[in-house]
Amino acid sequence: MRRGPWWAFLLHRLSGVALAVFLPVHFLVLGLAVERAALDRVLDWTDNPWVKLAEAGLVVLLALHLTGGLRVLLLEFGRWSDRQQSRIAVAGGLALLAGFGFLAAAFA
Amino acid sequence: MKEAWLFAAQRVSAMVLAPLVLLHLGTVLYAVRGGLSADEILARTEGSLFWGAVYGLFVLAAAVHAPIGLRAVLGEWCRWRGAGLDIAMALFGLVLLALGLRAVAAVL
Amino acid sequence: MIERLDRDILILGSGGAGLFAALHAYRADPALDIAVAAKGLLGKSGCTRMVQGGYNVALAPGDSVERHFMDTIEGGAWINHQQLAWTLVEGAVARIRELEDEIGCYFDRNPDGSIHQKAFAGQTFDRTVHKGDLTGIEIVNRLMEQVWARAVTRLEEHRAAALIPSRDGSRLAGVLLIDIRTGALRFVRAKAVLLATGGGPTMYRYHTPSGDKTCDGMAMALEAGLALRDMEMVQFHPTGLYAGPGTRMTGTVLEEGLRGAGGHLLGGDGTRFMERYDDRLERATRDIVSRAMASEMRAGNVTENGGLYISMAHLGPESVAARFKGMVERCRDCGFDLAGGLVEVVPTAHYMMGGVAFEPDTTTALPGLYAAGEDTGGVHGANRLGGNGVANSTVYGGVAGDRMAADAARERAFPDPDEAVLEAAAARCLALFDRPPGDLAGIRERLSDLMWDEVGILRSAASLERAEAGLADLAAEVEAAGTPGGPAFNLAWHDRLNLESLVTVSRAIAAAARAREDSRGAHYREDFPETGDLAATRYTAVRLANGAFAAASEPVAFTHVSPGESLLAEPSPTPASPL
Amino acid sequence: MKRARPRLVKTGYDGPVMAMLEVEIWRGEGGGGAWRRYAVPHEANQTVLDVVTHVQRHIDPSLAYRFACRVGMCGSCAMTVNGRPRWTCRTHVSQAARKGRVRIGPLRNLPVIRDLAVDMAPFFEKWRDAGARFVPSGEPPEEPVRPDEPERRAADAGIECINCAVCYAACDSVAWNPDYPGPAVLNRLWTLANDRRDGDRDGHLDAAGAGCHLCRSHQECADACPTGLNPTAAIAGLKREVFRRALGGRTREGRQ
Ligand SMILES: Cc1cc2nc3c(=O)[nH]c(=O)nc-3n(C[C@H](O)[C@H](O)[C@H](O)COP(=O)(O)OP(=O)(O)OC[C@H]3O[C@@H](n4cnc5c(N)ncnc54)[C@H](O)[C@@H]3O)c2cc1C
Ligand code: HEM
Ligand code: SF4
Ligand code: F3S
Ligand code: FES
Repeated sequence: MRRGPWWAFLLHRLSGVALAVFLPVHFLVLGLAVERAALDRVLDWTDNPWVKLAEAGLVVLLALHLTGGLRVLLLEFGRWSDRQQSRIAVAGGLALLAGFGFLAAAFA
Repeated sequence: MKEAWLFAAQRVSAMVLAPLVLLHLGTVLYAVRGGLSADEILARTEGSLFWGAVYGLFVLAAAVHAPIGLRAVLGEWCRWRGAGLDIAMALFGLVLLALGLRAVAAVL
Repeated sequence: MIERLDRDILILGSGGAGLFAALHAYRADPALDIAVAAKGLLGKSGCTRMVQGGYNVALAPGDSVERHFMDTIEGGAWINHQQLAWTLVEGAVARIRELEDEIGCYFDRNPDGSIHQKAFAGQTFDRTVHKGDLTGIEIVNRLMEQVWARAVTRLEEHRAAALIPSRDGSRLAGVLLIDIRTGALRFVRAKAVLLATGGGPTMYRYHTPSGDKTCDGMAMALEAGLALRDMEMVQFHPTGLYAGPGTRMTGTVLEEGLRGAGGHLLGGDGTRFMERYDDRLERATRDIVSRAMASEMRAGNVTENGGLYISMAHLGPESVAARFKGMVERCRDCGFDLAGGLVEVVPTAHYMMGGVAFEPDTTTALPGLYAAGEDTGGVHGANRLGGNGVANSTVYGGVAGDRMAADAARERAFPDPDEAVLEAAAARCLALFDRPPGDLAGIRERLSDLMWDEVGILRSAASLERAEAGLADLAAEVEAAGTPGGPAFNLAWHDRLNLESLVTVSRAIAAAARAREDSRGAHYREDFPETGDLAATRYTAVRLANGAFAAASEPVAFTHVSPGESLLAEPSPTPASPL
Repeated sequence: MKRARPRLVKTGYDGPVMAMLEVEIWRGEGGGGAWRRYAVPHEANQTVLDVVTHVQRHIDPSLAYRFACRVGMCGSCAMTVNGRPRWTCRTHVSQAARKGRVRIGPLRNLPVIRDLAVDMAPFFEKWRDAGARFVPSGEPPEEPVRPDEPERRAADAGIECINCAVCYAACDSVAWNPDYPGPAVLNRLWTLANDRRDGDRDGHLDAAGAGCHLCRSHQECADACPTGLNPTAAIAGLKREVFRRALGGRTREGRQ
């Protein structure tokens, strides 16, 4: 019986947690990879499909979390009025669209 | 008042992260679309004060933002509360900071 | 097993009267142990919460307590206890300031920032303070927050079942309560007890008050030998929502303002009928409109379901929807379109002007027992002005708190109860589990039909005689009815006890109605349609002795003003409000 | 003359008019219990409270539930209806029933006393402990407050709360955080923070600061509030104010 905003929250939270898990790994791998070898090795590394997928996933997560985060920030710091609700919805929709844009682009 | 401070820190860091992430996503999108190779990216970031600042700030903000967020999730979903959680999250933040700065240093 | 508890002050009821009494007693002496017992949740039961219109008080320049007093006396058709009415109008001024400045009620304002006062029901000045049309919620929520914050024992979902005298019978010793949740019996010994259970004419087929109000306080007072004053005076509100017999929504009140704004009442034939009764049409006073509606209903000019219609659409559905948002929503929730269509209505029993005879300092004939609010009689006389009800409960609740604190502080020891009476009262409650279950739903229906038809808006000697006979039968049927199940949270048990109170008080109403052989205010005798000589005005007093209800009447003392006189230099202009 | 007829607004339920409703009601004391089925005649204009009343009066007298005003003013009758917290006295069966079925349980996030009656004390204890009540300022009486002042409007927007705890039951943050005071309390603190007559507005903000951040903006409260209040907006106001203060801003919004 959940309504829209709750799912937005859940998505935001899950993406946040996922980011919190993956971002350190990303940093670690990136740091290691660059440190260890020359540029061509890095090229090889980014050619690895698994790495590609993980990097794309990170982009998607960032897009999703960004969307949800903007929703929260708008909700909390935007001025409330009756029309605010719909503006938030519109902003959310646009951000989501952008997110899917990235997503499509990432896999293109 | 601790909660109020953590809240403020998380929202401020989120506001910092938002444009940075947008910028990053934009670059990634552009890169993927334009078929930039990893070395081209690295070539751009290497020695760039601008990109150094961008990613440095990103890492700093994320290291503030993520542990506070994770702390909420662990408190609510895993019933982990109190000093132990706070210490763990502080450590998590430090680790994130260290790994992130190392990665930034590597690509610079 | 009866659990025991001692409290300096025990307050029965958590409406405006009960909560105010608690706050005042606490303020007067925080060392006192105070308990508030309510049949429902603290502040969430009773009718003070349901006040929509607002609170009458003479605040504005041009108005005066004298004018408010005269309106109250004239509205009450001169049978008011004048000192009680005076205490009301005078006390309201201080009380409204207290509500606004200390309790925190945030009443609506004029554009200049001063408190707004609107026109309401038959008054010569716009003096009704309000918060939108949910004034009661604002008042009780704020009172409730203040009481929660103080060291006051909350006995929530505790039903007062009997007043227990002291061993020597000279005073009240305490009250036997039933903890509704556990079913435990609890005797609270107290130096001072306030009766503030809020009456409530819920024995009528259509009624407005909250479901927890079943005249328990009045019934207990009768049992304790006290006199009830003006019991024939039951106010009917003309526009109760009629949504069919199967819903509790039926009988709930549709705002007076609908008629004031120009709403039309239609008979089953779809035509306006008020033109046959009064020049003011739908804007005539509550009693006149209710009587006209009762006559139409009796003549059979009714809807398929047996009600009448209110129509607002000619005022423009948008404008109606905007002006009466709450009412439109409420009707929509039961499937009616108030703004654009027709809504079925019936007159509905709203308020009891009568109640326990008491003094301006809230003491009663039984030492140790105090009374305030809708449980009491004499303040409003034959008709209550809209807006004087909540003023009554808050003004006298506060007076009671002060007075009880002073008296309880003086009292050294707790009075010892008459154990035999206490045992008997407890046994009476528990005996119901040993009797075969009765047809409670059937009894309730027969009671509400009987009261509606015979002791309702139109009465006569013949109808009242039928009522008395019918009520005696019902009393016997209730007495024989037991309840199934155990004591814990057993609503059937309480329903059964409610019916007992309702039948007892119904009999008092019928007796008083028979004794008053003239028509005035809310009381209309078809066999005595004229109002008697005002100068010889008498009030009724009903007592219960040896199982019989005896109604007597006493002359009203015109202590402040006599019929034909006025406290005002100039005569009252015509009412500012059309109602 | 054509007979005027009341117009029944058709809502979701479109079964036959005198159909039976399939009702499931939670029965049990304290923690335990089970759903029990009842068949209740479906009538026009029937509310969920009427369904419960019918079961108690005509089928199973031992059923425990609570109500008082029956018109949406007292906030005593809230229950969980087909998964959503609602005021039952103002919820038309056709709004709530799905395919002629209604499942009625006690309100969430509060201890069950028995069947459909919950103990509301924890809800009010949080209200009390947050100091959510007016504090007299000792200023001259009846301070003039113009109705169009922004603060008055902000206070008015949240003042008509009937403390029914529907929002409290709808909110996951309440379920997840024992320290969270819940939407209704915070909504009240926001009206007090905007009440120019109050003597301790900063104290109310401090109290809010101790809990308002535990709101995760689920907006279930605003969605569920039967009187149409928006606790999410009120809480956002508190968060903003507390944020401002945490960052060293000394002024309140709208007050210099
Ligand atoms: C729909 C409606 C609208 C109204 N509008 C207005 C208006 O606009 N202006 C106005 O002035 N008046 C109005 N009134 C009248 C007004 O509400 C009452 O006059 C007044 O509030 C009564 O206050 P009270 O404290 O005496 O009783 P209540 O507020 O009714 O409280 C009674 C209390 O006693 C408790 N109780 C009952 N029986 C027992 C028992 N056996 N044991 C323990 N506790 C018990 C109840 O649970 C409740 O807590 C309205 C009434 C109704 C029903
Ligand atoms: C893109 C910029 C970002 C914005 C605008 C943003 C915004 C937010 C906001 C407003 C919250 C609070 C949600 C709440 O309490 O209701 C939040 C929570 C969180 N964020 Fe971010 N964030 C961003 C980036 C990140 C990054 C990079 C990470 C990971 C490293 C992250 C991890 C988290 C986590 C774990 C939470 C907790 C989720 C919750 O409590 O529901 N965020 N974010
Ligand atoms: S905010 Fe709404 S849902 Fe919550 S208690 Fe108040 S009226 Fe009920
Ligand atoms: S549902 Fe709960 S999380 Fe916040 S917005 Fe409402 S209080
Ligand atoms: S019974 Fe009062 S709100 Fe439903």
